[in-house]
Amino acid sequence: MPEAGWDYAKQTTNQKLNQVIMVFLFYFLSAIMVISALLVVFSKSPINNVIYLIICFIAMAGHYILLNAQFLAVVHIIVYTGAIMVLFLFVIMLLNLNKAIIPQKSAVTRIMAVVTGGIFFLVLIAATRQTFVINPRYAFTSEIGLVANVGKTLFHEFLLPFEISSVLFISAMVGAVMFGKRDHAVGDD
Amino acid sequence: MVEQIPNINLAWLVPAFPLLGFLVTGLANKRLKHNQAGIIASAMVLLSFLVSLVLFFVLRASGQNEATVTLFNWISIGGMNIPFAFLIDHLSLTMMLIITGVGALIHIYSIGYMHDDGRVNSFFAQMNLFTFSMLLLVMGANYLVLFIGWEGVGLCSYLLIGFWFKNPAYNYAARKAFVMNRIGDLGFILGIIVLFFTFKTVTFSEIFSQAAGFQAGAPVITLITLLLLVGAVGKSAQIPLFTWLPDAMAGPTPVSALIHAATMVTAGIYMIARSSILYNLAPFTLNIIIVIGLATAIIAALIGLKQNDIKKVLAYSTVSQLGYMFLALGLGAYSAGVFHVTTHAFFKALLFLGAGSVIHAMGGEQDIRKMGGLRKKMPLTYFTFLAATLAISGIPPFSGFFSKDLILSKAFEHSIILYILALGGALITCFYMFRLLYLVFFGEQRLAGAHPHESPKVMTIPLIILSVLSVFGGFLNIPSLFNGDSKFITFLQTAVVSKASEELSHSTEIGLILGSLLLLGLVIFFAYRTFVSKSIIPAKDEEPMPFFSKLISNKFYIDEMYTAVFEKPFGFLSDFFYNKVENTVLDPAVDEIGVTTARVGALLRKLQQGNMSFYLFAMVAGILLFIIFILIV
Amino acid sequence: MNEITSAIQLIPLEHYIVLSVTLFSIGMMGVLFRRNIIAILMCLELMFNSANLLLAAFSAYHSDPSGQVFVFFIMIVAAAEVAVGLSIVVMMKRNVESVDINLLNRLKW
Amino acid sequence: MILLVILLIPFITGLLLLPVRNAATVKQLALASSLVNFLATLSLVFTFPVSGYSVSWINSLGVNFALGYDGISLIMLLLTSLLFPFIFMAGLKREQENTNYLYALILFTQSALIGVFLAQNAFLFYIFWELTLIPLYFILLLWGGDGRRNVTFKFFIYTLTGSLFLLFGIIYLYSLTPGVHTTDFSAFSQLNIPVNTQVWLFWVLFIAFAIKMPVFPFHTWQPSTYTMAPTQGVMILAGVMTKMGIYGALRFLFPIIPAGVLYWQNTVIILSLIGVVYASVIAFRQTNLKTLIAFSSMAHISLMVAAMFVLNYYALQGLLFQVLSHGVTIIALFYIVMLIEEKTGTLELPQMGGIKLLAPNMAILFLLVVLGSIALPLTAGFVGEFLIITGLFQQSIWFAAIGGITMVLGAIYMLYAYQRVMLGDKKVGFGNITDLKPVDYIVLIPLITIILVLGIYPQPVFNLVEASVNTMQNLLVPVADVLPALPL
Amino acid sequence: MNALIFTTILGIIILYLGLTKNKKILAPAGIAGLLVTLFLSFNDWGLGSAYFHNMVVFDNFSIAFNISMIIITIVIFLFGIDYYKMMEFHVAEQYSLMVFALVGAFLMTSFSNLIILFLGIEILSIPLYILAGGKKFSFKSNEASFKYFLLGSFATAFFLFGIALVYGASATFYLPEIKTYIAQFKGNLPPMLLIGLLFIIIGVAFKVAVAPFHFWSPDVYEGSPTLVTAFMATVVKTAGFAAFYRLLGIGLLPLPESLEKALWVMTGLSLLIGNLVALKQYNFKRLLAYSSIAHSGFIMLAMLSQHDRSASVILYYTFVYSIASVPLFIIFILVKRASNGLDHLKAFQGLYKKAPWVAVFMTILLMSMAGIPPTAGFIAKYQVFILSISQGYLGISIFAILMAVVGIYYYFNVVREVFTDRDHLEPLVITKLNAGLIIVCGIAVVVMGIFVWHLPI
Repeated sequence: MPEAGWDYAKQTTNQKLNQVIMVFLFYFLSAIMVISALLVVFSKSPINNVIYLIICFIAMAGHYILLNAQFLAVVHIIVYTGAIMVLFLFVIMLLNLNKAIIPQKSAVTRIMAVVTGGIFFLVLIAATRQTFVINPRYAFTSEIGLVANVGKTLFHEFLLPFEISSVLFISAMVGAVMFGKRDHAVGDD
Repeated sequence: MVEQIPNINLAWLVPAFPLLGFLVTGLANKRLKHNQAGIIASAMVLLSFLVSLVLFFVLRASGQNEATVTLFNWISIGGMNIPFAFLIDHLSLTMMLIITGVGALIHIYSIGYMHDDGRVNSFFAQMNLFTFSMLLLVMGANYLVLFIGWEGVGLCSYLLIGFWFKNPAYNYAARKAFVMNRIGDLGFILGIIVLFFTFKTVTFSEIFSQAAGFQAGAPVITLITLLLLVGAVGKSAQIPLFTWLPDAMAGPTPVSALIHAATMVTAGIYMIARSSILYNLAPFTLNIIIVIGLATAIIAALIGLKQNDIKKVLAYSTVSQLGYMFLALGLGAYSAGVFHVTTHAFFKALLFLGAGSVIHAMGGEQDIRKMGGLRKKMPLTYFTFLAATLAISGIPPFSGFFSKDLILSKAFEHSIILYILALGGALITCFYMFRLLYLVFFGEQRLAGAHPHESPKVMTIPLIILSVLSVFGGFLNIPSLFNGDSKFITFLQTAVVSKASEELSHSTEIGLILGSLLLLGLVIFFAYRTFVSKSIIPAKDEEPMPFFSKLISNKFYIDEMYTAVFEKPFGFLSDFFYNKVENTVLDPAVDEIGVTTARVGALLRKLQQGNMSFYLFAMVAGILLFIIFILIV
Repeated sequence: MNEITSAIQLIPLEHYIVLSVTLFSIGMMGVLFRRNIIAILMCLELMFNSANLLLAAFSAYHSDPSGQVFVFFIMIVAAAEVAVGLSIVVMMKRNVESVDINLLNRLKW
Repeated sequence: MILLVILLIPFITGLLLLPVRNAATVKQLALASSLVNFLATLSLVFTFPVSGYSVSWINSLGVNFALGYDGISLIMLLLTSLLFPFIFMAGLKREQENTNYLYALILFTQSALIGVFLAQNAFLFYIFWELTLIPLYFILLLWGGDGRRNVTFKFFIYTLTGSLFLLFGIIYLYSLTPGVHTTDFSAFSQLNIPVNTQVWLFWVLFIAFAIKMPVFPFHTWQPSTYTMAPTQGVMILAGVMTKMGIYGALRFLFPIIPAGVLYWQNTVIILSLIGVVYASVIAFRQTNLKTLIAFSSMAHISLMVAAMFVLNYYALQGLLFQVLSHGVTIIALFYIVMLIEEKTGTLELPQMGGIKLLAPNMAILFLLVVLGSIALPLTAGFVGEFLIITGLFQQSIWFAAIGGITMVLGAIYMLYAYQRVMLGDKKVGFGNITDLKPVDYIVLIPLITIILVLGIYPQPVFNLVEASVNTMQNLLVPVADVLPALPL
Repeated sequence: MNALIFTTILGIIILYLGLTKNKKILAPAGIAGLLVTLFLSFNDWGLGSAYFHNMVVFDNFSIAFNISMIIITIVIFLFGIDYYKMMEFHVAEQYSLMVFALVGAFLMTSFSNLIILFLGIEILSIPLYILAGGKKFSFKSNEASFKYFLLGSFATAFFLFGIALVYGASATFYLPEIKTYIAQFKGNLPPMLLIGLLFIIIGVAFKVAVAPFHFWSPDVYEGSPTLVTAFMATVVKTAGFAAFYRLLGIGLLPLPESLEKALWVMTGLSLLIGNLVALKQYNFKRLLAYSSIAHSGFIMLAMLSQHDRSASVILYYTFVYSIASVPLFIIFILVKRASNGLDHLKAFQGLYKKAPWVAVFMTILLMSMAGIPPTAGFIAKYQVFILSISQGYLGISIFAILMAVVGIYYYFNVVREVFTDRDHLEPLVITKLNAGLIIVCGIAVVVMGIFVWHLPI
């Protein structure tokens, strides 16, 4: 209910200021995200890619904070920036990929990729533009993103997924170990 | 049938004897020694003849005109009741007597004639089978039983024409005969079916009694008669289905005598005479028969002028005579037709047997240009042959005179033009018959190294009997002109309903006879001058000839025409269907469905490029299309 | 705190949707664009995160924490996937000495 | 119960034969079982009618294991059980590879064929229908002649394609049945299907039968398949399988979609008649004896199809009679073809000739069979074709005339073939050809006897099917007045 | 639920057993554990219990599918005894990964919340990414693994975006609630929701290899170790369709018309591409891959023809299909070994001479795949057609029937190879266990075709 939000915003000056800050922050973060995301795509060096992606993710963490999802913001930073991207870096270094610049795809393919992305973007925007009024399901509260709240939901309602995701991890781990280990070749089938 | 005639049930014996003969000679093929098969076969036919005679007298004694002998129900479904039954009446008795009588003589003759042949037993088996079929044909009490015999004789004719099966040309002739007959048979069977649906029965007596309810010229009757006529044309070798008969001379000579002169080819005449009541109702068909008959008579006679094979001459003369019989039928004088059948059976069988005797004597030579002077060497054969020639030429008082004159006078009654044409044909007949006689028996012997000799008794005795019949056969029916009472015609009158016609006055008749006799005499004289006095021997085949002669000696190119119009296109059509339609359209079309499917498969397979970026693109494209799809739909 | 956070409602939801879609499209474009497997994996992460952002935004607008929990799970799964993916890359690199995606074309047709 | 016995005897014998290694034992056992089966089937004739046998099978799909028969089935059953002993005898004194498998497969085919003719449930019918194909496919594939790999495959796929359409039809009919759905024929025949539906449903159902019989443009699998098939396989194919198509059409089309039949009647008749002429004309120039007979068989079958669609009393009687007669004749023909191939080592007509000089008895028997095939009176073929042409005539004189052309054309190509094989002078290299062996007489004499006896005294066959024919011909009458409403 | 928990534990146990370096006990242990799972599943039959705030629902539907998958897994494990004999390393890992994948499959059959579906798919997929690369030194295996991984992740991204969009609209992840939410629009859905649903459907469709999202499957089937291919072709497919049916049949149907049409398009494309391309396949595994795409089309047909029997038909279909596929893979491996690693269809040539009974059973199995009576495969297709025709989808049914003909063509193409002579015959080594498997499955295929069962699920 954005209109309601705007009406609400008109009431106090303090909130008007907040609004300006919010909007500024939103656009600022968004711009960083989009630009860094584009750089991830277009910059050739893998290391640079990783760095731009980290920038992008940090900006995204900012968005999470804007969205009252403090817990997510923290987890996001930890998981992505702290773990995943480091993993990427490790692999890049391990495999010495930074030196071996891989030739880009042919121009036609690249143009096609851009065009396809563009069309996809336009179609999705077109489809979601004429969207409908979303009725919030619950009364507005800013507390939902708090650790306590999220934790309660996680360990109450989402206990099963939480538990079961351990299976996911263990299989991923088994896989990583299996692939990572060096052993000698064996016969086919 | 009012009451059962005692002993008439013996009728089944008539076909049974030849059948028995067929089975014995056929199955015991290997065990029978030289003449045994011939003797058995002849005996069987002779027995049939005797039984027929007995039947003749039995029927006579009973005072009734006809009797039906039912053996069993052949087909009996729904409204269709077709018993396997025999009809014994004057017409069938006449035919039975001819078939068994002449047949017996020819069988006996064959004992001598086929003496040296290795497969004599098969020969007699087939001859007996023929006799059996022919008897079924004439005795059948309904069209379907008639049809059994009809096809049966066709089969035997096929077998016997191709008796010397090593020769491909003979086989071809045999097949040609069978196929042409089959074409006729198709018309015949269709005619029977139309009959069945018109009258709900195929039994003669029932049909004829119902036929009274139809107007003359009723379309359905015309249709029926036309279809039956097709059958008759095929079997009796009329235009346009006559070319098989001359070729049929490939068979042994007794076969030609029995099947292709005396009996089988007259089946068509028998059938039309049998259906006389129907034909009387169809004037249109009768006119067609006249045209066919007359045309056949003249064209065949013309062709006969230039034939050099002794049997071919006789064959064309047979065709020609059959044309006369057709003419008689067309004129509504069915009895006259049957009478000519009878006399023709005598003299034509005699001619063929005589020719056989000659061929036998000449060691298989059939070309009359190489014969000559046989009169001295084979006097008996000569005299019998002469008798037959006089008979066929219509010289009184030989049998041919009476029957042919009857037909000519009927033609005269109908129209003067018919008469003139028919008489013309008769004169030609006379000419080529005497040409044959002169060339074979007069002059000098032309074939070096041949030692002609008279045939053995077993062959000559039938010749003598037949020549007696040929000479005196005509007295069966002495017309009122000669103070006779037309016994034969009267006898048949109970079974065959001829069209009523005004009798010619005796003076006119005498005038006609005298005129024709005069012309015949001239022709004979002319023939004598040409072939005996001047000893002109017909040219060799290669020598150039004037157009008309060439046309005639090439049989009007009718065979060639058939080859060009039917055989070649048929072969072409067959090839076309097989090579072009079947193998380039239909079959590939089916395969093409499969191939196209596979081709599309191969095309789709190309999508699976193995390239990751392509897969990714494809997925995105798919998703995009589906988004657009669901947004639009 | 409450004031700041409640101001979230000042930014229309559409903006978040558009942002997410943009990110998603960029990520997708990247996947199509790059040949380097590592880079492609990064672009995939971008796509996942755009979904995360969208979920978080919806979660906030609905004031429903389950959306955020879902994001949490997505992160878990993403981490696991990256681990597996990178280990596959490492294994492949050992075999073919390259991380070029265009080399993956032996299985086809 | 006896129906179940008839159905199972071949199947069980087949199973028992599988481990038997001794070829002679296998052949004797198979022959014995087929004779027993024939006697059992014959007993049906005298105890007609026997109540059917029915147990429910797949309830959820409305499928019952229902066996039963009427006059039409009975004719087909008789034909099947009559021909199989001869099919087995054809291999009696001959060397064959893996005899036990071959004979087991033949017995399985027989069982499935009997199943087709006994089934009273469309699903069951379909199962058996397909089951006939599987063993036969392997018979052709493993024991066939040159080029069998592709030819059999085409045959297999082609016929299966048709069958799948039939399956579609069955399911469609099933979905139309009221209440608890079922696939019983009895339920199908009580359906009141809208005429417009019947019009398209006709082809869905008919295509399977059209391919099996085969009707004109769907025949292209046939000549090549016949040509390369082993003798016993082609005997099954030509002798019984084609009749299966006819039986199926009678069972499915006329009782269930009579209006559809009426609508397409003339189309199918014309197609069949085209087939008659087409096949006959093609047969004339064939140089391979087997291919020639294949085309001849197609011509005869086409005539029977035409008769079927005329569907009047005489045509039906003729059709059913011809089913028997054609089955017996074609088997005898193929047996002789096998003999000729054995003796001369070829089937190419130009390489043959003069065999009559060396094997006169074979020539005579061949001629007799040929005569049966070209419908000479006093052979069974004549009675059948006469009635068929009579029936065709009732529809139109042109149909009768074209149908009758088989008689002429048949005479042309069959006699031509006979002459080229048997007559003429003997060819070099044919020196050691011998005449028939006793076993050949055992096969051929009874077959020829049947041909002749049926030709001379056909009445028992007529009486047997009388009732069914009457039922059948009345099927179309009630719907005849519905049709003028359609744009014909 | 107990089965789920026990299976998880079983995976870990197998992992630990791997430390003993005794490969022989792995498969028996796994099979024993799976039998226990089977028993536990049977115990839950008819209870229809939901757990964890209705996150998962173990109703008869899911239990039936679970049982079917457990049975297939047991068969595959039995096959594994011979298959893994040559492999020295990571055997325990592979067994346990399969068990873990099975856990994911269980989740997919029983989800009621999209997060479980998501996790289920991931838990199923990640072990498979790894298993596909099981032959570490085979480039093909690497490639298969990576292709599967990358395309799978890519599809997951869309799937997640779809979930996000749907969540945005309905503010819930619970399937029943989403259904209620959608129902209020009466078929006139806003575009965003439509796209969300479409993305979710595409995510699942990708897993079951429905065209045009099938591109991974032929390559992955070919490159993966054969045992894994068998697992993918059977258990994964079954799980995928169970999830699909739960999503659509139980959850969302009737869908808005546009989405349903999109699904029909996918069905048609699957039938077309799967069958037609299979015509041109000479590698047996690829052939089966394409044919499995085609089978997906048939199952989609059953699914979209809404009927209270659809679930049962899908279960029957997938089970019958699986039980016929596994022995085919076994035979393929045996033949491939005998002909020095040739995986062209020609490898089958002369099989009927080498081992006639194998040829016979292979024929029966292929007949079942092709849908020819009296095998179960026929009944399965028959039931599918009954559904689609009785629901009035005549056009697509005819099309499917035509495609079934094509299917018969390529399956019998293999049969034809089996019964074709070969110049030199290599000996075919078959262990008793494998022989037993082939025979049992072959007989099962026929028996199931005669004694047709039908579960009220």
